Amino acid sequence: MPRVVVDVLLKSEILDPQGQAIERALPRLGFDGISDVRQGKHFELTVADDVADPEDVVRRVADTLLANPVIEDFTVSLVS
Amino acid sequence: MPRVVVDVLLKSEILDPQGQAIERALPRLGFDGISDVRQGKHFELTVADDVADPEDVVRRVADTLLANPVIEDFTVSLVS
Amino acid sequence: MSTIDTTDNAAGSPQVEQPYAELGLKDDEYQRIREILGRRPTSAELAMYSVMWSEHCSYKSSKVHLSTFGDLPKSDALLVGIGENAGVVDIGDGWAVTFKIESHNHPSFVEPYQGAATGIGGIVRDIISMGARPVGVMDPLRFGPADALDTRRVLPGVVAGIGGYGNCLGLPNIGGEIVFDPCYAGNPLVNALAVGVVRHEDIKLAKAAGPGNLVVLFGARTGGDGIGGVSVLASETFGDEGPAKRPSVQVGDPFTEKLLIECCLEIYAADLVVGIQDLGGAGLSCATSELASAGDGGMHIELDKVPLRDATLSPEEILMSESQERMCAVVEPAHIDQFLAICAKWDVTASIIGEVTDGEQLTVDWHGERIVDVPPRTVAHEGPVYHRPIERPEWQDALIADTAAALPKPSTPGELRALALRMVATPNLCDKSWVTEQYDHYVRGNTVLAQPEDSGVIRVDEQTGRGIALSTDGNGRYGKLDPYLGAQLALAEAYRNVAVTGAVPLAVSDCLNFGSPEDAGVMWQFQQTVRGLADACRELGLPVTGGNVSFYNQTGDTAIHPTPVLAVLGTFDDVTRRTPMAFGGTPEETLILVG
Amino acid sequence: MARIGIVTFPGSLDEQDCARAVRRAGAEAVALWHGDHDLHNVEAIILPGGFSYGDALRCGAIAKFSPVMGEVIDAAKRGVPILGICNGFQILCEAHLLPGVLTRNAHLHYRTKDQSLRMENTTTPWTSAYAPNAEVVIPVKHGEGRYVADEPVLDALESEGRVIARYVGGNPNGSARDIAGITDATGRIVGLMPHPEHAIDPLTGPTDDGLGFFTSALNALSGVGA
Ligand SMILES: Nc1ncnc2c1ncn2[C@@H]1O[C@H](COP(=O)(O)OP(=O)(O)O)[C@@H](O)[C@H]1O
Repeated sequence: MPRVVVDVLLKSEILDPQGQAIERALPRLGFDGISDVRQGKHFELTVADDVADPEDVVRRVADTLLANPVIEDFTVSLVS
Repeated sequence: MPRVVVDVLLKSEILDPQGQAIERALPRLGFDGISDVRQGKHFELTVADDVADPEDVVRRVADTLLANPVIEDFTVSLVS
Repeated sequence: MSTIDTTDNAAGSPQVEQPYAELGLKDDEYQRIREILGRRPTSAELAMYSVMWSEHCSYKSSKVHLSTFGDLPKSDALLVGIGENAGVVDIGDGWAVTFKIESHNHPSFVEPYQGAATGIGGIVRDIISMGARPVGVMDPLRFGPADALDTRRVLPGVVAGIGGYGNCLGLPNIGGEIVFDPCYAGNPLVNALAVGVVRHEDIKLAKAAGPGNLVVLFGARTGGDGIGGVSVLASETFGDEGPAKRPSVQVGDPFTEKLLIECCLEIYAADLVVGIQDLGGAGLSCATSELASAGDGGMHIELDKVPLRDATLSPEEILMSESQERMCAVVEPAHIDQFLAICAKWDVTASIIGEVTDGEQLTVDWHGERIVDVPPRTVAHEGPVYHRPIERPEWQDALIADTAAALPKPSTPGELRALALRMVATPNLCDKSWVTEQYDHYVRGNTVLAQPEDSGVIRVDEQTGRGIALSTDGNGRYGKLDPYLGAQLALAEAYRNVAVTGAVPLAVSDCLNFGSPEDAGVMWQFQQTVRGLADACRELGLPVTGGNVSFYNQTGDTAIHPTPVLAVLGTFDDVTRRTPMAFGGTPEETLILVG
Repeated sequence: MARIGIVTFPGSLDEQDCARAVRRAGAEAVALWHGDHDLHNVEAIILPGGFSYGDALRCGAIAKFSPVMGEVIDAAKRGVPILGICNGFQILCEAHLLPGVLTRNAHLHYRTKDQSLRMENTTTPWTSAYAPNAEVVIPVKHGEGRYVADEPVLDALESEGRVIARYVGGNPNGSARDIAGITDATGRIVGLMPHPEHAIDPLTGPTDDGLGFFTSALNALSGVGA
């Protein structure tokens, strides 16, 4: 059965305090040269074989439920 | 500069309450045929050009900070 | 041919080698199981006995000492005493209160957030299983030095886990402790207390009575969580290279537990259960054997009826799984439809997994094949009892002789000032609001006092103002110097903290955190602590209603300080008469030092 | 007696506190259930705090699809006063009855605090009992209370006087423009992060400053002569 992935990220103009906290922690852990860290959500869903266009269905799921279009963007991709 | 993506998911044997809650909500929203929903985290990081092996560095970042190896697995991929 | 190890199979193959040692059983314990059964145990039986006979579940090292608490003079207030999921005390007007403190130390070291969260979840289920509505939690915590690297990993995770779970359940956090000491590095103590209220007539007990009554498992589905966690985690010491066997940790889901609470309370209100038990350490092995053992008959379980999250689990794993947010109830057939309807209303999964029988055995089938056939008492209540060697450590005298007299004392105002400043800045004395503000203490609208007060105070009855006060205290350094007096000092502190709010102290619960019971010095500390507590309780006229023992808090040969954490419960006729600790509200107040 | 409905979603926590506050104000508290298509003839509705559906995904994201929310949205269109507190505010934003969204606190922690607020719009059915610019102390307790909306929306809220309460003496979560609560264009729907139901009695709360939200509603309803 097809497995579909949705990645949700805050729009670039929205403050991402989690990403910032990670970015600030990195030099302390000895990691240099890393910037612009963003944290978002990752979903994996299995779609039944009899669903005609799995990506399209999942796009609608993402649009209605998984992402909030006021502050977030998302991408959908078929992994298998 | 290379942009690297890290996706973190709970190990498959670990309870994923968020994924379950989403899965239960879907039929109510009129989406049928979707199962095995997992929710994880998605990170994007920019690595400086002078870092020799960006993927390797990010893998170590993921292992120490982004993921909790006791309960989570992660994948790293270079997007650009 | 089936690969299931059935009882017939076990009877016919006595020579099969079994991994009892890996499961934490000693040679003589394994021999005893064979004697009880008159054959070798099946692998499912071995799983059950091994988890139930672990230190954590059987109290095999502490039992002989704890019995002292049972010998305390009878208290009229005590409605249910030691032995049930939690003790229950009468607070008047038909109200009763149940409270208990437990440890989740090792799991919180391995995975701080989930370990602490599931610690709250577990103790709250104990309260629900008594028929009570949980109304508050507390969290006495101990960590290594505040600036140690590992403390930075453990402390924020533990605090976030306690807040994450407790806040989501809607239970006010009304107090706790945060103590830093090098002895807890590698062995943080995460103790959790929950308190609930119940009308006298609604108190529930964990027993399976009435042949033909149904056994229902409800709550979360069963997964591979913490399999072996009880026996492996609680009876093996961590070596230098970290946990000897890494167990799969349990992940909690407070949302499911919140639904389970409301579901249970609605079931109780309709009077639909004969007996009920929560699932904690040792999961179904514990719940079924304890229910059957406390009841008057036997019990039969069809294990394949257990709703699973992971279809690949073996029957042994299902019996040992410590998946969170599950309860097991005994229900009369006439009530089952109503019971299941309430579960459905709250979206709680429920499954009839067996029934009470008029035999004496606990039997478990897996797809029609018998895999367990045991006398339940031998699993649940008649486990091994150890009289461990006890010896006062030879360093004790030197430690006591090294008194504070030798320390430099401030002799000028400047030195005194410097000392005072140093003290207020120490992590043990400084402001704790970074922690406490991560907890909700307002939810339910009955919190009369919470942090930073000496005790938490909760209103039980809005009409009359009847309520309770609770304080937890412990002091490992006093315990190390003199475990007998140290325990009494900790109890006295909690007692005073309750009394100064204006409440009348009524009952005690304790969590006894110690090193390895296989160390005679640790056993001496334990014995002294229990004696000290029992003597003090007798003096104060307080019953011990229950508690928890956590052994093996040690790294290599070094044990933590003996750390009994005492919880004292007090009562108010009217909480509007509580005394807060702040002063300075009105001009010309007089400060008086008493005592 | 005025009937004020309070919705229980799975995971709601503060519905009993809200009911107590409603009764203390002198109205009848009516329990509404997330799975019902029935508002039981209530004249005003409160969506209480808590973790509806475990706050899986985003706070309020799943609750907005519950059957009762369909009725609440219809009632909103008819002008029935609605108050969303904390999780209730999050649900109202997710349901697009209020603009913007509540996100993770900037400091990333859940925080409980006795918070000072300035009451800025005292013309709504939920705030009329307060004097304009009154300063009150009401607890906040949340992990995701940072109000976010784009600049034009924020400017519109300001110019239309739709910020009903603002944090003063420190912003507990990093909210844009210190916003603690807003109202919709009609002034009938109010969302608020702080918890007035926890400040109705100095015995159990920091003050009784929160009672005004509930007495306001009572006044608004009796004014209507319902
Ligand atoms: N882990 C904790 N959880 C909840 N409350 C805590 C915790 N630690 C400390 N507190 C509360 O913070 C307040 C101050 O704690 P502490 O400084 O230890 O005070 P004291 O020395 O008077 O016991 C007390 O009300 C205590 O109950």
